[in-house]
Amino acid sequence: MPYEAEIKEVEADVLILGGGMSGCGAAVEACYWAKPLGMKVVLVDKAAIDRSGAVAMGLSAINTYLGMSGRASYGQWTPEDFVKYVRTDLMGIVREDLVYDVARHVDSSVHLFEKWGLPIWKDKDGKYVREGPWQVMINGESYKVIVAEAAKSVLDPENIYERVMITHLLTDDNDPNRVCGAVGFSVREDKFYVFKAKAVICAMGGAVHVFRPRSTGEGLGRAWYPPWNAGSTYALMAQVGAELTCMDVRFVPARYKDGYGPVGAWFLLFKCKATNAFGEEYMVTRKAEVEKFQPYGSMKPMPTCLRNHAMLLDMREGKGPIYMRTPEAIQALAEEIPDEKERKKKFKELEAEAWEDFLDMTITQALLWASMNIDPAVEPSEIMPSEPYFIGSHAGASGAWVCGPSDAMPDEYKDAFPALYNRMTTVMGLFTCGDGAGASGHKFSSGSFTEGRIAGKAAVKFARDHKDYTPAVSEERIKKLKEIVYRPLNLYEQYKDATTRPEINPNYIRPKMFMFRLQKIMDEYVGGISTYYTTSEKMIEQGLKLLQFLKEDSEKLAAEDLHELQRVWENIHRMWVAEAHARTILARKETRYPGYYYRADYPELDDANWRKFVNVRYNPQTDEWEVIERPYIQIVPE
Amino acid sequence: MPYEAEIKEVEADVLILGGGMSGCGAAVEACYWAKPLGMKVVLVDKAAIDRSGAVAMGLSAINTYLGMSGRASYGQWTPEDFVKYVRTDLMGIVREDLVYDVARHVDSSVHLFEKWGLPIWKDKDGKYVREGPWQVMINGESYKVIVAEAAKSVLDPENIYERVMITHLLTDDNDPNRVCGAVGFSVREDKFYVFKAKAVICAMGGAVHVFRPRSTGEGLGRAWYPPWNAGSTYALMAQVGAELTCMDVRFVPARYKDGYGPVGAWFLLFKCKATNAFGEEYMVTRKAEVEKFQPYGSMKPMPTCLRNHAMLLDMREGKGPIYMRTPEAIQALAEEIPDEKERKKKFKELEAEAWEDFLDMTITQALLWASMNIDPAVEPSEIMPSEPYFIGSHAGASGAWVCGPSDAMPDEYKDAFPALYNRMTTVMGLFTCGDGAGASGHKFSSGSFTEGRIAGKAAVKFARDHKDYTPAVSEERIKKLKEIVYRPLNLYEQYKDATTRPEINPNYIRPKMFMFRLQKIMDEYVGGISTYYTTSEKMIEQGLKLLQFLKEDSEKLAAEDLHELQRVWENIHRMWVAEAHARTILARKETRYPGYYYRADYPELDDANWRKFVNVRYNPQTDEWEVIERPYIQIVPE
Amino acid sequence: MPSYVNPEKCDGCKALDKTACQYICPNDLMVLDKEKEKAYNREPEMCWECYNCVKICPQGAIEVRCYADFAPLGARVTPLRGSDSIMWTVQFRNGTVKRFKFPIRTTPEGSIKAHDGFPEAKPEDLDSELLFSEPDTLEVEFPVFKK
Amino acid sequence: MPSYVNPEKCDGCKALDKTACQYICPNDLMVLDKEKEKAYNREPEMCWECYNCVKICPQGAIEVRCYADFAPLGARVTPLRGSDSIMWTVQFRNGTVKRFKFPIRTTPEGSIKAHDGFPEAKPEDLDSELLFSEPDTLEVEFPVFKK
Ligand SMILES: Cc1cc2c(cc1C)N(S(=O)(=O)O)[C@@H]1C(=O)NC(=O)N=C1N2C[C@H](O)[C@H](O)[C@H](O)COP(=O)(O)OP(=O)(O)OC[C@H]1O[C@@H](n2cnc3c(N)ncnc32)[C@H](O)[C@@H]1O
Ligand SMILES: Cc1cc2c(cc1C)N(S(=O)(=O)O)[C@@H]1C(=O)NC(=O)N=C1N2C[C@H](O)[C@H](O)[C@H](O)COP(=O)(O)OP(=O)(O)OC[C@H]1O[C@@H](n2cnc3c(N)ncnc32)[C@H](O)[C@@H]1O
Ligand SMILES: Nc1ncnc2c1ncn2[C@@H]1O[C@H](COP(=O)(O)O)[C@@H](O)[C@H]1O
Ligand SMILES: Nc1ncnc2c1ncn2[C@@H]1O[C@H](COP(=O)(O)O)[C@@H](O)[C@H]1O
Ligand SMILES: Nc1ncnc2c1ncn2[C@@H]1O[C@H](COP(=O)(O)O)[C@@H](O)[C@H]1O
Ligand code: SF4
Ligand code: SF4
Ligand code: SF4
Ligand code: SF4
Ligand code: NA
Repeated sequence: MPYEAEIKEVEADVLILGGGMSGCGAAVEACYWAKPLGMKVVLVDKAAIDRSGAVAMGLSAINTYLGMSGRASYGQWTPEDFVKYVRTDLMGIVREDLVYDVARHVDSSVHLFEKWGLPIWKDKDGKYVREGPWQVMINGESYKVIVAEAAKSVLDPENIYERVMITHLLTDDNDPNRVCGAVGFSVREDKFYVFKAKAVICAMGGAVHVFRPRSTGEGLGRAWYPPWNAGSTYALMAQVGAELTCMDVRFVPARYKDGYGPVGAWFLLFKCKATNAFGEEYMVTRKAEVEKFQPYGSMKPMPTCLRNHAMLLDMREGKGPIYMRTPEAIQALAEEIPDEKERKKKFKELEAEAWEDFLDMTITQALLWASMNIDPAVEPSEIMPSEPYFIGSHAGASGAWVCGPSDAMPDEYKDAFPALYNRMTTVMGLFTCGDGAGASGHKFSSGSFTEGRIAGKAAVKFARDHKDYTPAVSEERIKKLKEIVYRPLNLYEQYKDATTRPEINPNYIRPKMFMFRLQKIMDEYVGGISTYYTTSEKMIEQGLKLLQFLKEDSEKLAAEDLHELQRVWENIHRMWVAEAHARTILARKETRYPGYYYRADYPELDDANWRKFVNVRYNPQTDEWEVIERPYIQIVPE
Repeated sequence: MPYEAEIKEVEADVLILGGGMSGCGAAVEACYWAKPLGMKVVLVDKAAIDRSGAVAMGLSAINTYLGMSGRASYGQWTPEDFVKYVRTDLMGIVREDLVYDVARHVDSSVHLFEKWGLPIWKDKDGKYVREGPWQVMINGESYKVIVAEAAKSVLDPENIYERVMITHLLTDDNDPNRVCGAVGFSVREDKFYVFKAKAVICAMGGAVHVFRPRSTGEGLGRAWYPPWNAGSTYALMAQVGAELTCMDVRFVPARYKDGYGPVGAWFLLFKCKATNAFGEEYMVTRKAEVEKFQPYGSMKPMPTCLRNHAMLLDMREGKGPIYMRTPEAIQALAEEIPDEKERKKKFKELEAEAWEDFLDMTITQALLWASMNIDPAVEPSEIMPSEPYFIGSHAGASGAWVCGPSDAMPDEYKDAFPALYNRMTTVMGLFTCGDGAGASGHKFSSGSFTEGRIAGKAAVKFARDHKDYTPAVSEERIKKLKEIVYRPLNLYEQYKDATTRPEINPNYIRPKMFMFRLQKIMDEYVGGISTYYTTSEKMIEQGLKLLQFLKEDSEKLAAEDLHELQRVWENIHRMWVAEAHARTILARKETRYPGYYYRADYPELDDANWRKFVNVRYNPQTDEWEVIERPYIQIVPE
Repeated sequence: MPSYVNPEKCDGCKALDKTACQYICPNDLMVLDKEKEKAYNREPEMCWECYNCVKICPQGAIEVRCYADFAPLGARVTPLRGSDSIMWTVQFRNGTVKRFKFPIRTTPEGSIKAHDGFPEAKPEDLDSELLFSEPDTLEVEFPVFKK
Repeated sequence: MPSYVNPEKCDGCKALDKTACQYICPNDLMVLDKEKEKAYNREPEMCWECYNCVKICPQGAIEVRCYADFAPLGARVTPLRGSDSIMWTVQFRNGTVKRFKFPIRTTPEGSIKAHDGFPEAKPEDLDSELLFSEPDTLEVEFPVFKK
């Protein structure tokens, strides 16, 4: 007997998929504008939004804050300054209109956070304590709790759907390039959800576990990026034909080894140095090699990927382990205080700050220090680059190709869009933000929330402009989608008794092994950790061949229960991300992001030919992928 | 209530631990000599010896056969020829007396195999078909079945103990450097075995899963080397203070990717070429780089590690995948036949031979070909170097430092031994062979069986010479050992209810996670696959630090049942192998085995200073390890 | 290793409809064993050690032991989350204990009303680039891009 | 994925003391579920796909499906082991089928008597370097090393 679930239809004007930082921003903003228009805003998340997404554990800093009004201890930056910073960090290719747009709004979001109750560190003059030029320090254990509370305060409780895993977007029967909703299933009840809306905001974060992580036993889940963000944003947008950009600009953060503790506070706030095992600072000794990647190699601050590159040059030559020299840093900061009693106090403070940095956002790292008896004031800790992730809001840039703001988007970009709405993708009615909007990294938590607001407002505007539109989706399509979504449960039921142990069965594949297979392909062929991030045309092509088998086998995924069904769909989404990534990396015939990945067959950066966007688009009609090149256009002068 | 097991005492004159190729050889030989003396020979194995050890699945070739009498299709070699071959392959450092000794006896073993029923391929003149100069082809599906049947035919059935996992050797109460037995537990019944003997032969094979394998999901078990050989031989000998040699000479076989199909038949019998993704033969293009490792780099056949090295040079530069060009090889062999009908027949034969090569010893590879729709006559297959293993009988050399034969062992080596008995270790009464005897690779199945015979005979001689010796082992020690052996079961019982899920518990660690932790340490710090086999003093030292934590935690290993208890002890044995390896590799300050591992801090081969053995010895009295250098002595001129 | 549940402390959230730990886990790992009325982590290798289940459990029944495949045994990190601050106890493998206390929020739980203090939206402003609360919360004039 | 058992074929070796698959598995993986009287592989990720359980099962109840974490689905390799030869059926993912037959031994099972055909050991030969059956089975004079 096939699995039976009730179909629940939900109608909305604006549908927000994902209630993370950007989804909550979208909700706060959309509700504001929707209210006087009598419009309905619905938010769906597979988790409980109090503690969902990348910020579920908390954060210890807000990484994007301009301080235009002079509220920070230093740095009163303009949006133009920010564009220059991000452009450099992302090796010269960004959508400057998008970056500018986030920058000019972001301070307002941070000020709202503070108003709502987020503790931001203050110096003795009452100014925000900067971590580095763009960041401010927070006591961020409850960051997501606060942001979700704000979103919930303006959303009708009935319009919040938690524990609903979104599996597909819905397109209009009469217009395949028009998104008009989404489907998903409840992870708790036998309910299949059909959401229909005039405008849809895709805000389900980035992707992890596409590549094999460095720990493959119990520590599998301990990647830097949270295991629950599985690339749904990219996969779903790709499936309906949205153009994706910078899918090659994966993010490879340098992190404390194994625990994945963040390094930002150590480098910027504590002014800590990292060295190889011989005490050599790779940032100094590798200067000449890094400078080969001109002009970016001599820019300041050095782009994130090049910092990795310098470290990797040492690691490849066996000069590791690489150490964060924490004792020297703490020593140096304490020594700035001449008075001994004061120095002791300062030392205590620094110790608490060091631990809070981890306890607020990567508790494992604190646990690991304690497990290894490491006192950071006494013993240095290892750092190393992680496995690759996809995240459009950090020092990566994967996401959809979206429309920018009316004042800043270059005219050359207009053609791509069926209508001009800020943060709308190349598909009508489909918006995105945060990790979903590409070519505009360094949004971080505050910028993602901000971009959610931008998209939220634009989506209400779109819904207003298309007041009379009603989604057309035949019952037959819904029925078929439902069948597809629950197929893994039925497959399991059908075959589970064919063997004496359900884990081992020739008739299906379970999501965990499917994920391992995906990760192995990506790791070995598409530049994962086991090749030091190196790949080539030949390797990618072999990887794509194996991915093809995997795609075929995805129809044989089986799930024992709703929880495992969630894993099935997460891994199908990961598979889509993998393909978009492999195809983009194959098309870009240069090495633009050394430290993120290396094209062995094109080891150099080639600004003359490749300072442009490499976009990919899956065509749902032909089931084929195409590569689309788009020009990089500078709008903020050097 | 502590776990209760009955103590079973078994007395023997000669005790053989492990009934693999060498253990069966030891049994056949020892029983022969023991019989007229009325001596008792006991054999213990953790598995069923019909299908145990490395040959459990079968083999498709006998890799060591001299053909001194001219029985092979070509190659009528002398033992001296063989010494030169092995010396070259192992980069100039072997115990030539041991290699010579195996060589002069090995043909007799092969002839016995044939007599007992092993099908050896014959050419039209009735001569053994050679695979390469040293190998002969067999239909080896039942190789181990036949060899075990031979051993069983001469052992009293009562003296065969199967499914008994040996955990420790016993030393004499009055002489810590005298081995007089072993203990272990039944994996089937509540029985703790105490074996006492005058002479003990340690023949429990090599070690796998010390390093992280390339597949970490369900395919974890599919290493080239069988998951059940866990280094007990090395660990147990180390624990009682036996000197180990060449523990740095890990084996990294090039194999068909993922399935680990063997390459020997392809290279030698099918004369197949391997190339990088661009069709370049790395053995040709990397000649100059390989020749830097003089004089070995220009010797023929090129040493196994250097063949890996050439391949790795390409892989490191991103020139992979590496392909075995099977279609061209099959084509070329078929084309040798002018007549079309004959050629078709030949083609069919070649196809069957290609598949048999896998079906006889690595069935997974056949499955993988079928899974990927690969017809080797049409499509090439990927090959790559595997994770490191420890095996003294293949192109690796790990094992104990043993006494050689009376006519060939250089006098300089005599001092190391408390008495001169062939294949006795530096511990009185403790013999080893096969994978257990170091510095004498290329024994393979036939040589291991042969060396088992050598050790078997010597052990009987030793027992005869020590007729009046009775093992002294106090009841107290037995009781304590029993407690230690079963502790993991008791720990599990004690704490399992402290949490709601026995897998997650702060009071103990289960063997699977323990193994992952070990593998991660070895992989990342001691030259595993994730660093392209590169390590350094600094890395090894950090690895040893983490190993120290692991060793402490090994006392918290917990097991749910006897099966898991077996896993506990296997992983403790692996841990000992890991430490012996790390310490040896740390001591050898050169890169002698590029392709097996690289010392980044000493990247060159240094014959002037390091053409010598680096041995390690754990001192059970002081709980410390020492490094002992022993001279390499050439007894067979170039 | 990831989160684990002490059966002596867990009361299955009194067999209410939703247990607190199942409610909060972002990865849907915590689940109630209906027979035993105790919670457990059903997929430890997918746990992020985010401590959300630990922080929310009304019985203090959940703890975390760092991933067994890379962390040595014996450490313990325990939070006590109050309404405005959190107390951490860090116990090292070697027994050393450190304690830290940090603020978590400056407003009472449930007090946030996102739009409060700002005027209602004017429909015509929907077409401008300014977001809700701007330019007030920007504290500067809204930057417009000059092409 | 490793070996698996077809419950319709497995008869638990008629609940005899030792099942054939448990008897043979070199890694102690096959075990009988006492309640269901059916065998199963208890630790699939430690299976070497050596096929020994497959070959020995009197009911032909065991098969192997290649490791799911690297092999595409759909292939099947099935042995039929007789007293002197083995037949292999290889079925590809795409349906292609190939069959191969190879000899496995030239003597009847159980017929080997290792020492038969050789003279009994002479105790004094224990001190020589020659092994049992030598020099006969060497077919040449025993090589002695000349220092
Ligand atoms: C993982 C991570 C991220 C950061 C940091 C540390 C760590 C460990 N650090 S530092 O160390 O780098 O420094 C930062 C820091 O200190 N400061 C900062 O400002 N930002 C940091 N980030 C970056 C920000 O967190 C990031 O920019 C934003 O969170 C991005 O926001 P958004 O794009 O909205 O993603 P999200 O993860 O917050 O939310 C995603 C939501 O989607 C849900 N979801 C996902 N798939 C779904 C599906 N199929 N169906 C239904 N719902 C479905 C999720 O549940 C979630 O709610
Ligand atoms: C793994 C492997 C090995 C080979 C090959 C392919 C493969 C996939 N190929 S090619 O492809 O390379 O070419 C070969 C080939 O074709 N031809 C050949 O001659 N040799 C090959 N080998 C090498 C030989 O097999 C090898 O030289 C010998 O087997 C070595 O003999 P020995 O040292 O006795 O080890 P063993 O594995 O046979 O036996 C070990 C026994 O010990 C038992 N045991 C282990 N731990 C124990 C414990 N704690 N307590 C009790 N018992 C405990 C085991 O159960 C086993 O019985
Ligand atoms: N070495 C560095 N130089 C400049 N900025 C850095 C450095 N390390 C981290 N950052 C920035 O600090 C913030 C937090 O970094 P991380 O902890 O690496 O995520 C991000 O804005 C990073 O770009
Ligand atoms: N390319 C090669 N050149 C010479 N000998 C080889 C080569 N490949 C494998 N062999 C030998 O062939 C036998 C089987 O090899 P393998 O299948 O690699 O274990 C061993 O004796 C190897 O040393
Ligand atoms: N390597 C050896 N293996 C076994 N027996 C040996 C060995 N070397 C010497 N012997 C025997 O030990 C005794 C003393 O020999 P030597 O040390 O040469 O005086 C003689 O009986 C030799 O046969
Ligand atoms: S929240 Fe705590 S008490 Fe409630 S079910 Fe979970 S572990 Fe038990
Ligand atoms: S620690 Fe976080 S991820 Fe792990 S079970 Fe608890 S809530 Fe879930
Ligand atoms: S050998 Fe076959 S019939 Fe016997 S228990 Fe195993 S699977 Fe069942
Ligand atoms: S295939 Fe081999 S290792 Fe796997 S269960 Fe069967 S006998 Fe055991
Ligand atoms: Na903080």
